[in-house]
Parts: sequence; structure tokens; C-alpha cells
Amino acid sequence: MYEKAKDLAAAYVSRRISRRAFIDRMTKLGIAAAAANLMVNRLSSQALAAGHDWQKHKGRTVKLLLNKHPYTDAMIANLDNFKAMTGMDVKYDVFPEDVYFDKVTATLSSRASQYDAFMTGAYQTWQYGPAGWLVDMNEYLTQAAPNYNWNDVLPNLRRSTAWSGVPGAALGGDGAKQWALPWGFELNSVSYNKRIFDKLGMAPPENLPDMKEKAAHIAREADGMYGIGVRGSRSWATIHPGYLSGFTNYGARDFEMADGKLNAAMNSPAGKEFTGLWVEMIKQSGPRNWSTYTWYEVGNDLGAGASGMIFDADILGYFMNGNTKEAGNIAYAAFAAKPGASEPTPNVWIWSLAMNAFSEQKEAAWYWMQWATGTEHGMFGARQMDFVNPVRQSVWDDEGFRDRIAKTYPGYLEQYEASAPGSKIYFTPQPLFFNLTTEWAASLQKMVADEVPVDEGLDQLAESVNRQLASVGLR
Amino acid sequence: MQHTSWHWRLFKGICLALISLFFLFPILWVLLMSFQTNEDILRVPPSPFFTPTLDNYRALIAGELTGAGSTLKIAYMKNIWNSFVLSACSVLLSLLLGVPAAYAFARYRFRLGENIAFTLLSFRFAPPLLVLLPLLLYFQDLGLYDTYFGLIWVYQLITLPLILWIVRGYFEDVSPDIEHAYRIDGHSWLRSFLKIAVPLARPGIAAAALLAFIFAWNNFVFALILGSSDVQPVTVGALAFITASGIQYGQIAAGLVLSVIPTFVLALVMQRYLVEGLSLGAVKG
Amino acid sequence: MTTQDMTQAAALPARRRSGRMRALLPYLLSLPALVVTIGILIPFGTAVYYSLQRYNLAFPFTRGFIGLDNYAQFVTDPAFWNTVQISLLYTVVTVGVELALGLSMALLLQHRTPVNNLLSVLLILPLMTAPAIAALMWKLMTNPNFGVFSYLVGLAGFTEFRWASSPSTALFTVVLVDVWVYTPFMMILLLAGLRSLPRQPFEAAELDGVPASFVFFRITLPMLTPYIITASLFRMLDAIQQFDIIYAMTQGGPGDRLMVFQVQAYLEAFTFTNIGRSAAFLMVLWAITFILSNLFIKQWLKLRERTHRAA
Amino acid sequence: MSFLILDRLTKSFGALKIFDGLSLSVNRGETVAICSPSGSGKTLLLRLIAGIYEPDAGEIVIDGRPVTGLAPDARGIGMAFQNFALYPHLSAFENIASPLRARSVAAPEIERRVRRVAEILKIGHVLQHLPRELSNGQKQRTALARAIVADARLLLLDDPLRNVDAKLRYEMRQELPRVLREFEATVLYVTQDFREAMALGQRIGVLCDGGFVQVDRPQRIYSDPSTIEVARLFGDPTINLYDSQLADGVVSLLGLGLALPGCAGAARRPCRVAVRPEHVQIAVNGEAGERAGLPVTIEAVTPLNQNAVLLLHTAAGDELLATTTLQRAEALACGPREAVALVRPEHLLLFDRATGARIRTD
Repeated sequence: MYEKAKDLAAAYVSRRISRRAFIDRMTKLGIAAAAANLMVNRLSSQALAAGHDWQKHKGRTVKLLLNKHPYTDAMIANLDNFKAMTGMDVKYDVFPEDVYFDKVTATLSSRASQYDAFMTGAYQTWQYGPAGWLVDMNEYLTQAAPNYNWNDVLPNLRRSTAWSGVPGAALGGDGAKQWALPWGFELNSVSYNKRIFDKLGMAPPENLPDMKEKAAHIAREADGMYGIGVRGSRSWATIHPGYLSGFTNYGARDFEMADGKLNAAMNSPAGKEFTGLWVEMIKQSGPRNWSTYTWYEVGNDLGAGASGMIFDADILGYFMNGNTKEAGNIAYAAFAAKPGASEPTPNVWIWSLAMNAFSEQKEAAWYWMQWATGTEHGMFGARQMDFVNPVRQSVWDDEGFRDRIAKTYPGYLEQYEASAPGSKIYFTPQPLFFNLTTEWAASLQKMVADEVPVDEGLDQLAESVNRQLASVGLR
Repeated sequence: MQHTSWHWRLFKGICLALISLFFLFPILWVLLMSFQTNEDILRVPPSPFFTPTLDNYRALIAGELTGAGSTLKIAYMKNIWNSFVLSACSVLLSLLLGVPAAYAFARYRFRLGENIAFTLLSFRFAPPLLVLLPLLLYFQDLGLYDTYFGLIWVYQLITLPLILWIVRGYFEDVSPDIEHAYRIDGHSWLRSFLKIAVPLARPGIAAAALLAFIFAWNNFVFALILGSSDVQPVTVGALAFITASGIQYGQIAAGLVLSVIPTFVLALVMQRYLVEGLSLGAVKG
Repeated sequence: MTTQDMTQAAALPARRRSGRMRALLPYLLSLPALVVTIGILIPFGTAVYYSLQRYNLAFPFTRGFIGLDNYAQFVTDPAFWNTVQISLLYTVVTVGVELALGLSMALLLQHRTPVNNLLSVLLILPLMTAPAIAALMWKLMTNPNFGVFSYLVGLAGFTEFRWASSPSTALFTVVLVDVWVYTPFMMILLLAGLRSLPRQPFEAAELDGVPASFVFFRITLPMLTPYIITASLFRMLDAIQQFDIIYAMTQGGPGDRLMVFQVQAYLEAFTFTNIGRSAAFLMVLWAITFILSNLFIKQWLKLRERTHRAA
Repeated sequence: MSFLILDRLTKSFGALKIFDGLSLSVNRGETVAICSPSGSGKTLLLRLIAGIYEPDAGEIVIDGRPVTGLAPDARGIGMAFQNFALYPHLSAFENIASPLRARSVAAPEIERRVRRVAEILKIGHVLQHLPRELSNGQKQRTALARAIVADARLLLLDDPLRNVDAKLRYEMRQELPRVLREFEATVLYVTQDFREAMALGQRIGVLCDGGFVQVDRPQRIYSDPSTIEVARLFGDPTINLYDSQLADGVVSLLGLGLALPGCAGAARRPCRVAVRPEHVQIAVNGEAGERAGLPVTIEAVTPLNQNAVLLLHTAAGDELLATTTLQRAEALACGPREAVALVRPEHLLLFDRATGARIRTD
């Protein structure tokens, strides 16, 4: 019977049978889904191993610096397979998200070799890369195992994690260095409380004016609930989700390039129009404590039924649909802010894996990164853990994953498919990213607090940004 | 002061009640939260009535916490242990170094004495952030990174100035004649220090040690930057309940309660010394 | 040689050693503390050096010595002066409120009754909650939807009270949390001080029927002053370097309303990787702290001289 | 040979010179009382001997051994402090046992010796009490017991009776010499009270202006003071003292010329003249007879112990004190206020006006 199960698993791994057929037949053999999955993983690893000397670094120990995140949990859950396949050991330090990047920045700045690879966001690589702390993964990608299939990774994400290091140069453009490998990502769309929307007889918002109106309607009609949750804390993280997605959709840009120099452009007419509506919407029907709102508060409120909808990461809505008061009531919708826009333009956050330039065993580290960003682990995480959104097309095409999402998160796939084509990083890469976006957030706070009118606030911001760019020779 | 009228006493009682309410209500509320599910905590409007659950504590003590859809491993009890080791060892080392020094500053006028005392206090001036990154460099070079030893050393920046300056004040309040008498009795300097000076300044030493312990316990930036996840204290550990898939307020509350227990027990044990003051009679000469 | 000469000669080395020991003793006692902590001066020196450099980790090739340029930039930077102002305001308000409240609490709990003793331990509880986590809890308790304080304040009619979120109440909110966390520190030091005061002056005043206010201002307060100075000094050191509470509650916002030194320096160093500027920022903070502490300590030493002369 | 020798001790604090070449020697078993006005450094002197402070120059020799520079615990002395300096956290028993523990005496022996000294000092019943539970008198006895329990060769008693009430002070004044004799100690006894010094000291040292101005038997200190300070310090009521001139063997006391045969022929010089109140006789109603006297009026009569003090005014308004018996005082109080004060020349004490040194008249 075991042989039969193994054959089945092999058939599934090589995609000769569908997932549903595989599970059905395994069940007939009396093998539970969990056990079946484990078997699949082992076989997948073996499949991955084909044509590549995975045992080359046997006995080595790779050390990782990781963020406390569902992605990390998924990786750790599957780690034994990597160890078995390579004979390597993996040690990891996991730090809470709140302090994770402080730890990374400090560690890298000391040029220490104790971590071989670590998790990072794409924006951070705009500092770490020029600082000389990261390895350009292009040189390793050429040596990948035959079935690694780098091109399976969504092209927008591959480009968004590659940059030449020239401020203002397009991501993934000429001479771009692959500073990191995409691992998991989130795009920005609307997650809303379907129970309330149904009760009020509303459809998800069509565009920003509509969103503003519906949010106000919820604030008026739904008892004790406010309309729209968006982030507002004094941090770069306030700018990159909903705000920048809508900002871009209105045709505004953060910078313009002129003669190889950057020029602040957030005070363009389009930028002012969008920001004006945005600020107005928050004042009308945003959370009362908006300026302290981070990812966590925005999510909490949606999950606890305190807000009608959010314009934030899709996976935040995904997480809030389980284990919360409103679990099962959360629905998803792609969102293009500008009335009449052709498609949504969600900015994305990409949790990626990067290699420490000071690592003393880079190739061993690469082995782990290759495995962790590979199809097999992506598949495992997407099917069984919260390793969403996957970065590989093959995973999105996987029926097991699609089944699971369609069942527990209705509308999520549709949202994703509508959002995905336009999803990428819309920021102009430059090393002052965090200075400028933090100031941008502070500026928004002042506008919402009525300390400065929107237009004037954006003008002041652009002026200040230009001054800072000039001081480091970027303008 | 004995002849207090009843309305004065009533007024004092009301003041104490209000103050206690202000300081203890949040603690009480957190305690209640620690027995609630996240759903109960995130109710609109908040309410003190709920069905208590021990899940938060169970999760913390077992080291497994069930989040949205998955089980996360946490090491909170290990964090508490780390906090305890770091704080206790730091305070002990600070007492060992600081009490004799405090005695020297209180008893002797010596060349550079005030300068040394001020220098030791000035370590408290340096914002931790200022020295943090250079310190990390040196720690890497010296092999002190990620060691209890290195962290205990750095924690001296927090604990030593506090102990030194508080204890110094208490030594100054002890009459030197008592020690002179003991020396004349034929005891060595060391014995008079250990048997007379230290026991008499004990309330001050206890208060300073407790406060230093609390400050060490509450620190997080040093261990965060200078150590791996193996040596992280509760202050960092408690942040692990803030994850992308949501903030586990119930677990943070339970974590807070658990993290306060060791310090609170210590305070109860030291209560006798803390509140007695230098009440052993006319100590001051 | 007489017998006396001989004993004298024999005793001499021992006596010399003893005399030298006596002169050395204070150094022997205080130097270990100094030696153990002096290592910190090395990183401190490194940080000073950083502050004189153009040093942004993200621009490795522009790194270089620029003298006092980082500092010079502050002079014309309104954000810098905003930070100085906010930090000092925050320090004065928190230390002032905590001193007044802590002293009142110490006076209320002065007498040794079982209730007072129990309360004095219970009231230290806020100090035992790490400020970073306490701030998180306060953030929840002041959340407009789920927060118990928002709810209670709403019941009292302030439905639009926005706590840390509004520029007009943000300072109040973080000061409230700071007061909640740190007043017990003042209380415990002042209570220990109060209970250590010699009793004779009070007994004498009581016999003479001196009014309570006179006893407080002319006897209690002057005798308690050294303790007040020590406690305020340490609170001042922590308040001007406040980070945990403000960062956890507002990250320095709304706008630049709570942009105190350490928050700004933290952002500069860890988020903007601008090490040179961050170091210069912190050096200014260090200088302010140094000057303020010096004032406190001068006062303390003066008092100490006075009491010793009186004794 | 002297048991304790203080040899030209000098001690300053900053610019303030406290002792300047102070010397003293004390015989074995002798009790020397040190008496002086307050602020003259009595307590400091004991602390130098005990080793709490070190002299800037000079040598301290105890029993033939120079001890300057030795730590207090190496000097083998016992000391009782004015403020008692009991160990507040130890029982009276442990307070007293402390010197014995320092000498590693066996426990039963400690018990025996503490009991013995406690019996002698009548504090046997409070040995288990903490100092704060003792009365002042008991504290003082405990401090004393601690000083003497280990048979220290040298006892330094720093005004031990100052902080106890009058009754107890009187009792102890009687008792102490017996106790000290019992322990055969050599004693330096510091006090501000001349009576105490006279009662306890076999000799009295008067400390003034950085050194001893006179060290002598009590009676000699009283009757033959070497300086004005000594004369003033001893005697109650205090000695009468006036500016005067010495010329041709005659000195004037408030205008009353008195011939001093021993000074005949000496040069004329300014001086101060002193006479003790008990040497001023009062004559009324012609009792004086032929003798030359000073006309005075009796202003007040105040009883003092078994005697009475008369406050007299001369015609010029100068004050003069005299002592007399109570009976006599009663008689005088009923009689006329006019009287004559009689002084015998041999009772006069003359001092140099500039230096305060005694001018010998015999």
C-alpha cells in the first residue's frame, strides 16, 4: 500500500493527476490528508533534488535572521525537509516585527557574519544594497538547480526587488542587481465587512469618491462603526499601502526625473486632488485615533467589527477572516481609486530573502534561499500554512491552493486576479526612501489635524524633500 | 500630627482612594484582559463582564500560541528567565561594585572623589542609542555579542549609577561614630563595613536594588541589539504577540502579568526594608 | 639603640603600610566600579567621532570627516529647535507632576500602618510594567472603539476626545502614561526618605503645637530635599531621554508634536541609517543632560556640606 | 615610665590649626581629666589617640609603642562616645561583647565577662534589648561597658555623662572612679564640667589654644591656675576678674589697693586681678574693724548648693561676687544693704593682661 501511495504522490508532484484526485485516492488508501501532504513534500524535495548536488554543503549550519511572521512559521514547519535533503542544519533567530528591522540594520551595520541570510522588504534593500551589505543574487540565480524555475516568480515582483542602485533608475531596469528574492507579498485592495455592506444594501466601493461616500454612509448608519480603516501613524508604513496605491491610480508620482536628477512631484495637481479627497475621507469617516493607526489597529478594527472596510494589504483582510469576531464576514474587492481608471494600481510590499554580504558561507546560504523560495516550499506554505500571497505563478495555478482559498476566503482569488496585473512597487527607488515617506506621513497627520491645508502641506513637503535630496547630491 | 480631625482624615482617605484608583485600575484592567479572549477584549463598548479563560496563560506557559489559522512557537518563559538572569546578575554585580564605591564617596573626601562619582553618574547621561551601534561593533570584536556576560556588563549603565547614588545618600545618614566605635573595638575595616555600615544602610540598599532591578527588567534595547533571540528579555518577548496576523492583546496582558510577578514578589519580600526607612533610631550623629 | 627605638623601628613598615592603605582605601573602593564601566567610554568616544562625520550607511562613498557641520545644521533647522522645546517641556511637566504627586503619596503613606505598607508596594506595580508594554496597553485602553478609558471619558461627555491622536491632547496623553509609570519611582524614594528622617524635630514641633503647614515647609521639606534632588535627578535623566512611551504611542506624531530627542535620533539611526546626524543629535542631548545634572548635583553637594557642617 | 605619651602633636583642618605642638604624658593606671571650653578640640584629641584621625605631625606612644599611623583596631584602646555610638541593630549584649568578639574570645568567656561588667554597671537586666529600647542612662552604661569590657590598656571617655540627666550624672560621678579602679585602666576623661573633672581626674589637663596650658592635680588647678582661662573655667560661681595695674608691689582691686610683698620693686605693668568669690568676705555693721575694705551694696542673694552667692555692686557700679554660708546669707539679707568687702592679698591671682599668663606673686 505504501508503494501505491508513493506512486500516487509522485504522479501528483509531476502533475499527472489533480490535487483533488490525489487526495481522493489517498483517502481511499486510508491515508489522511496531512500524512499525504507530508509525503508529497518529501517527494517534492526529492524532485527538487534531481539534477543538483544538494548534499554539497552537508554538515554546514546556516544561520538566519527572521521576522516573527506567518511566512517564518511556514518555513520552520517545513524545515526538516530541507535538512533531510541537504544534510545541512539551519539555525534561526526570530525577532518580533516591531523591532525586527532595528535588529537587521544594527547587525548589518556592524558587518557581522553571524547571519547568512535574512528577511527583508524591498524598500530596505534601497539602503542595504548601496551600503554594500547585500549580495547580488544574479550570480547565484545562474547556478540554480534545474527545476528552480526563477521565471515562475511573478515578473513584477522580480523587477521590484531588483535595482541598479542609481537613485531614480527604474526597478528591474538596466544593470539592476537582484538584491533580494521575493518570498511572499501583499498588494493593496479593499477588504470589507460583507455583513454590514449587505445590511446597508451596498456594493464594494468603485472608486475613491464612492469609497468616501460609502464610508460616510457606514459611519452614519452602522451603529458605533466607522467607515474606512487606513493607516495613519507617523511612519513610512502609512504611505505605502492604500495611500500610494490610490495616489498612483490618480496618475500622481512621488518623483520625476530630469537630467538624471530627482525632483519631488507629490504636489502635482493629481497628487493634490487625491490627497485632498483622502484627507477628507479620513476626517469624515476614518478612525478617531487615526494618527496612531498601524497595520495592527487597521486589521483589529476590521476583525472586531469596528470598521466597515479597509484599504490596505489584501492579506490583512485575509488574516482577519479567521479567528476574529467577524471571521467569515470579510470579503475582498480590487480597487482602482480614480473614477474611470483602466485597472487598479496596487503598490506592493514584498517580504524577500536577502543574503548577508559578510556571510562566510554564501553558497550554503544560497542553498537554503533556493529551497525557501522554491516551488516546493511555496506550494507547501500556500496549501497548508498562511504563506500568502505566494510569489510564484505555479502556486497561484495550484488547484489545492485555489480550492482552499476559494472555500475559506470567498472573493479573495477574484480580487487577486483583478489586482495582480498592475501590482508592483510604485515608489521611485532612492536611498532616502524612509526619510521622505516618514515626513510624508507626518505631513498627512498635520493635514488631517487641520494644522495645514492639503495643497500647502504638499507644497511644503515637496520643498523639504527637494532640500533633502539636494543635501545628499540627488538633486 | 496626632491631633488630626476627622474631616482631615476623610480628605486623606479620599485622596488615597483616588490615587490608588488611578494607579491600580489599569493594572486591574490588564489583569482582567489576561483572562479574556481577544474577541472579548475587542468588544464595543468595553465591558468587565466575560467568561474567564486560562488560554492566554496556557499558551504562554506551554510556549505555543494559536493565532489566525496556525500555531506559532514562542519562548516567553525563556524570555522571563533571561530577564531574571540579566536583571538579577546585573543588580548583584552593581551592588558588589556600587555599595563600596557609594561608601567611599559618602565617608571620605578624597582627591578626584567627586569627579569619579560624577563620572559614574554620567554613564546615565549617555543616551543608550548613542553608544549602541559602536558598542555592537566592539562586542562583535570582543566576542561578547550574544553573551549574558556582555549584557550584564552593559546593564551596569542602568543599574550602577542608580545604586551608587541612592546608597550614597543612605551611608551619609549613618553616623560615622558607630563605625569608629566598631573599629576601636578591634574590628578590621572590612568587618565594620560588612557588619555595621551595610546593615545600617540596608533600607537604602534594598530600595536601590529593587529599583535597579525594575529598571534592568524594563530595558529592552540593549539585549535586542547586542544579543540573539536566545538572550532576549520579556520586554522583547512580549512584542512577539504583535504579529502580522493580529495583536494578541489577551496574551500581551497575560505576558505582562507574568512578567510583573517576579518583580512583585521581590518587592513583597523587600517590603519590610523598603518601608522601614532608617528607623533603627537616632542613627544620624 | 634603646628598646623604644627598636620597637619603633619594627613598627615602622607596618605603620607606613597602614597609613598608605588609609589614603588608598577610597580609591580601592570606588575604582572597581569605575573600571568596570569605563569601557563604555570607548564606544562613547566612537560615537563622538561619528558625530563629526558625514556618515549615512546608505551612502558609503560620501562618508568623511566634516567637523562640526552636523551640529551647525541644527542651528538653522526648525525641526531641531522644535525637538529641544518639546523635550524640555516634556521633562519639566513630567518631573514636576511626578514630584508633586509622588510627594503627596509619600506623605499620605508616611505612617507605618499595615494598609499603608501594603499600598506602598501595590502602588509600585505600574513601575514594574515595562514602559514599552505599558504604552501598548494604554494605546489599547485609549482606543476609541475598544478602549476602556475612551469609553469612560465618553460617558463623561467627551465623546470626541482623541487622546494621543490629536495634536492638542497628545502631550497630555503621553505625560499621563509617563506619570502613571514613573510616579511610583518618586514615591518609593521619597517614602523611604521620609521614614528615615530623624524623629526629634517632629516630636519637638508636636510638643510645641506648631501648625502642620509650618512643620511641612520648615522641617519636612528641607530635610527631605536631598532625597527630592536624587529622585528628581534620576527622573529628569529618564524623562529627557524618553523613548519607549512616546515611540510606542505616537512615534513622535501627530505631525512633529512629540518629536523628542531620542525618537528623532532613533529614526535617524535605525530607519534613515544616518549615523552621523543621529550621533550629533544625541550629543546635544547628552550636553543638555550633562548641564542639567550638574545643576542638580551642585545643589545636592551644597546641601550635603550644609548638613555636615551642622552635624 | 609614662603609659601614654603625646609628643608635639599638630593637626589642622584646612587653614584652621587645631593643635599646635600639643604634648601630654599619662602614667599607667592614672585618670587624667581633660577639661576645656567647648570648641577647643577635646573630642578631636581623643580621636587622634584612637586613630580615627591622624596627626599632621608628632607622635603618639601607647605603652612604649608608637601608634601613629596604626588603624584604630590595632591600638588596643577602649572608647566611649559622647553620643554613645551604640550599634542600633545589635542587642545591648552584642554591643558590649563586640570588643571581645574582635579579640576572638571564646563564647562562654564572652558571656562571663559581659555579665560581669553589666552587673557592675547595673544593666544586667536589659542585655537583650536593642539600643532604641534603652533609656539614656542605660545607653550610657552600655557604651561604658563596651569600652571597658575587654580590659583595654587605655580608656578614652568622651564626655560620657553629657547626655544623661543630672541625677544619673551625679550617681555616675561617684561610681565611675570605683569602676575604673576595678579595671585598672589608664583613662583619659574628656568633660566640659569642671566638677566632673575635679571629681574624676587624678590630674586635670586644661586644653586651650592648641595645647595644654596646665596639667596638674585638681586642687592645684583650682588654687593655682596658670592662665586666666584655667581660672575662669574652674569655679562656680566664676572667679571675679578685673583690669588693674601692678605698681610698686601694690595692686588695685576696684580701687582697693592691696600690697603684694613678693612683687615689691617690680616694674609697673598692666595686669588683671582675680579673686575667687569664696575669698571675698563680707563685713557689715563695722565688723571689718581696722582692715581696709571695699564699700559695696548687696544687690542680690542667691542660694547655691550649701552656700549662697552674693551679688555686690561697688559705688562705681562694678560687680563683685562673693560666697558665704546660708546662715550668714540669711542674716545679711535681713540687715542693711551697705557692706564692706574684704580680700586678703594672698588670695589674689594676677595675670598678664596681654597673654593671660599668671604673674607669680610669691
